[in-house]
Amino acid sequence: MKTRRSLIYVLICGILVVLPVFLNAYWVDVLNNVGLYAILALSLNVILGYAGMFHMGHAAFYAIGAYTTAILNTTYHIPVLWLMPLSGLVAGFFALIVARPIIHLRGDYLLIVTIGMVEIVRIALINNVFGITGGANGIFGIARPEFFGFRIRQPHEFFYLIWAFMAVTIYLFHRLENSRFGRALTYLREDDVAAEGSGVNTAHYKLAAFVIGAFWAGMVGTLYAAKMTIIAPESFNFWESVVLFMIVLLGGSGSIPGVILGAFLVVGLPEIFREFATARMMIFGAAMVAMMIFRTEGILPPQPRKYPPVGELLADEAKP
Amino acid sequence: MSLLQLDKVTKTFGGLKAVDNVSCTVERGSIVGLIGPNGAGKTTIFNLITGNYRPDQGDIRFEERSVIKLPTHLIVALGIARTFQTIRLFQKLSALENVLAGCHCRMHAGALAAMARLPFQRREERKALELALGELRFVGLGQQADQMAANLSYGNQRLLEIARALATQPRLIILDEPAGGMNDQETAALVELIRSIRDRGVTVLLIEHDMSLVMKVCEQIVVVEYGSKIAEGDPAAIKQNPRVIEAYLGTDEE
Amino acid sequence: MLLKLENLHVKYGNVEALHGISLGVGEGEIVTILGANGAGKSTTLMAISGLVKVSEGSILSRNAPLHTLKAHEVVRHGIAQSPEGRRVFGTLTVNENLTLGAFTATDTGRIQKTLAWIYTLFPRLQERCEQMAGTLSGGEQQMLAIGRALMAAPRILLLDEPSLGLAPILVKTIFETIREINRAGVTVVLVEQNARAALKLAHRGYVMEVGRIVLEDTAEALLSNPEVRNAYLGGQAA
Amino acid sequence: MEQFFQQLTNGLAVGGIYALIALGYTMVYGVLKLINFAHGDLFTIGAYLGLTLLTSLGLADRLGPLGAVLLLAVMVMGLVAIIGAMLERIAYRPLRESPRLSAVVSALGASIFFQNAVMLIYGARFRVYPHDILPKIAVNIFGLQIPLIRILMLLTSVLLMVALYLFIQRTKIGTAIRAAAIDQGAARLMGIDVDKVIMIVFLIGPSLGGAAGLMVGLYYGQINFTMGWVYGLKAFTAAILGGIGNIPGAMVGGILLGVIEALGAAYISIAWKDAIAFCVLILILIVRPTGLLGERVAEKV
Repeated sequence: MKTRRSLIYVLICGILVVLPVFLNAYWVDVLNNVGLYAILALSLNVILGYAGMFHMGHAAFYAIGAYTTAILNTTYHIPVLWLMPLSGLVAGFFALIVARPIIHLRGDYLLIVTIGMVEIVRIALINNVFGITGGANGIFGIARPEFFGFRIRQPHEFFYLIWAFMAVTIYLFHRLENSRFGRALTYLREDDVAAEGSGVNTAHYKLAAFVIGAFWAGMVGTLYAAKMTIIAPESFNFWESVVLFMIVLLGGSGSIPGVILGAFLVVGLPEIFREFATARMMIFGAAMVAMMIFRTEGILPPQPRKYPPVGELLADEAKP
Repeated sequence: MSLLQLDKVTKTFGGLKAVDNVSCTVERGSIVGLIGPNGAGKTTIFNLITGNYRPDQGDIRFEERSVIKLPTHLIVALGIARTFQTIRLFQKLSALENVLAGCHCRMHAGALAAMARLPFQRREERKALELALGELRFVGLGQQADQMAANLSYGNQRLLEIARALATQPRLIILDEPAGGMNDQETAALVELIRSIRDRGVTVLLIEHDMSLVMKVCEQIVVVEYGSKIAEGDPAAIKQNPRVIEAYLGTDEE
Repeated sequence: MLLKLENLHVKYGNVEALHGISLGVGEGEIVTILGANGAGKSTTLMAISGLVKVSEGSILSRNAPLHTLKAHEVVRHGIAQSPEGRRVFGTLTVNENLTLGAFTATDTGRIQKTLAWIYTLFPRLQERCEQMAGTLSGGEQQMLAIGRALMAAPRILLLDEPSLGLAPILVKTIFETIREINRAGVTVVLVEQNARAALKLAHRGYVMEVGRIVLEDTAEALLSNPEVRNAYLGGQAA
Repeated sequence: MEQFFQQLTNGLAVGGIYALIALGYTMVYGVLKLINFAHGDLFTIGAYLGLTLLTSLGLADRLGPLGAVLLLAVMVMGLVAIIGAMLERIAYRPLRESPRLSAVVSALGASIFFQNAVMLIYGARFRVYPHDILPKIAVNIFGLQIPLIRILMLLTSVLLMVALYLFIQRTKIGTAIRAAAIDQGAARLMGIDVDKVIMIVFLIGPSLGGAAGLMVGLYYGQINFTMGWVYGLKAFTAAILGGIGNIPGAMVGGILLGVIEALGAAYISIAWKDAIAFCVLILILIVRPTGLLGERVAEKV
């Protein structure tokens, strides 16, 4: 069982490694976008999927990461990849400040407030806040990332960068999910009064989920800025948040494979059916309604966490 | 000194005194029952002890320490665990994971330790798992560890809540109508369970409507009506107390 | 039988709350249902009113099935309920609450007559008719809840814990009014935890325990039955 | 001073529109405890339907400007009401027993659906209303030149609000709506068909939203498929400001927000105009989530 699973993982990794060889630049770029959205959605999944907080302003954190990278790179010429953790920290810090007063709000109110937050951030960027965001035109001339002297510029080069980061993300978030921390988020999603009553510091975990999600989104912001070399406020509008929200909900809220599948469906599929691309959002809107009615948990809902079989533990205990 | 002390506690909801100047003590190692007619304010008293509500007046001390300003999760960490009148399990999670929630407050590993999967984190996880399983077996649900909480019977859900509360390693456990919805055999087993909880050194405070259970298991009973304490004593005395009989069966005069 | 429950089962999710209740209420009777908290008394009334779904069994009123109807249709069969906790519409005036009670009625003359009768039963309500229901005292809210149910001019009045949270003096008044309502020809089903008062008022009674009926007798017999006392104050007593 | 009064009347007119839309949010929230995210898009649909009917039927030539606009309003309100009721039937009723947030997501999905359907049908670019429907004259009030259309708008929204208020307060159905908002179970015990009440709410709210859409089209002269989101969010802010679920609150909140925004845009910064409403929203939710006229309710454990 276990070996079969690892075999599947190895197979998927193998396919991904050789995939760019068989695809043209356009399709590799599509996969790059899928990858970026998937990582972003995985970071949103910490907040929305695990902790169950209806956060629809994730583009704000992503924007802050991208702008941090863009500003520091264009003014101080700090290498882009060095800026990844820093952008994450800035986004995480922003989340820490803005999330604190709003995390106790009820689900639908939180949703509205986070929409307000992402709009305020976008308006601030357009208005060239602090005179450093470049207004509506944004910032251009962001350097390409360098990896041990190797400059990443081609789509297939970005492909390896993005999907490698994705692999790291999956690995770490999987561990996070199956830990005391991950369980605490699940508890407060299921019933926060019962969670608090069982000794879980719910306020702390809600905030921590926001900070971790924002930190990761900030890092993806760096990748995005480096890939595009030009960023503008319109790339981080409210609809980006909606797309991320849909990826998580359609794929399977709280499930890592589900979220990745969601990214392929929402971002990748319309590229395959070009004529369908204009109607994409309409169809997804209808799909969201249908999903809530017929399959609330998404296409690939989360599997229950695995623990050592009970019998095994009992046997162990008998030994000592 | 007493384990838990309520001192002139008052709580008002929109002009209505739900709890009115109630004082009582719970002694270490005892089983205390809190009874009274519907709407007398029993669950409100529980919610005040566990920090879900703040009293308007008065003080609540646990092991000499005032708890009225503490958030619920810290009160749990101090050693007061509870179950809920309307069962509040994590319905979609397994019985085991429900109990692991109780272990949470005695663990330390955070997000970074989990991502790095540090050795101490792995040891802690394993210990918690053993403890949770132990509690499940203690309440008699060892075989149902993998079952989803929602699929358990009503009685077993009540037991699972008790296991979750016990996993916080409390010194005081507060049970809100543990026998609600249980059949006779389950209730009989519950009596034994409550006694064995006490024998572990955990003090028990319970609200219960099943009077035969209360009379059988409690050593001390506090009776409330309209938010006020009307009687206190051992079961025999309570049963003979005319005010209690009146509160339960209604007035005699016509 | 004016109202007949047969082998009634009700489930909340996976959990069964009523395990087969059978009871009957005759024309002009006051029947009381007694039992501890969680015994299923309120659930039984809610099932009759159509607010909870019946999973098995039947509810018949004069041979018309009620268990297949929606709650608002049950009212049209002459069954009104004053629910547990009163549930008056707090931000509506007393008058509006009463008007809503007669929502299904169309005969304005008869509505006026019923209203006048309710005001003679509960003069306090007339004094406060323009006041918000939420600002009434507990006892007045209880009167309003009963009055509101009566506005539908029901054949059967279901009363769920009318004494809950009321001072003893008020309980007495309410119970006397219930008797008066019954004398006016309304059949009453009374759920109470104030067993003694309820049994003195009622003709017959049922005692419930954990979703089942365990005793059924005339009120007089139940009043002197030690088992009733045990159900409230604990077994093997005395 | 001149500028202040011009901004004030403009704020009142826009505030009236916010209030009309806010009523739809607040009424639905009242009976279903659901934020109907698609409500803003019903407003957009109202604006587009108005445009289609106006250009295709040639009403203005036959009925004169005022008659045309009146008939148009009635048709738009009716059509949007039907769409609103269908929305309820398809996207919300099956979720009545589900967790509340499922319905919120469904509402969001419906919103995305409507918005993109409008885009597919009418295109993504701004569409222009015929500008010769209502005469472009100004009325002199206390020495101020105020555009006629602004006055008409304010009058219309006040009229609609008064009508709604009377309907809710004085009629049997109106009382039933208020009762269902307080306690659905108790309302059922009165013999009220709550499903029908909800249907009525989904007829009234969207029809008012549709009227607001038409008014925006006539006032600003151009409409866009995304405008429902901005107006919707602002109207929702207005509903929260007045106390969600509270009908007079939505009216007061809408007018107040319109004025705050108009004055804020004039005296603080026009570039930050949209941010003002969002800041008000966030502040209200943090400081006083029950709004100005709402009541504080304790959550039960």
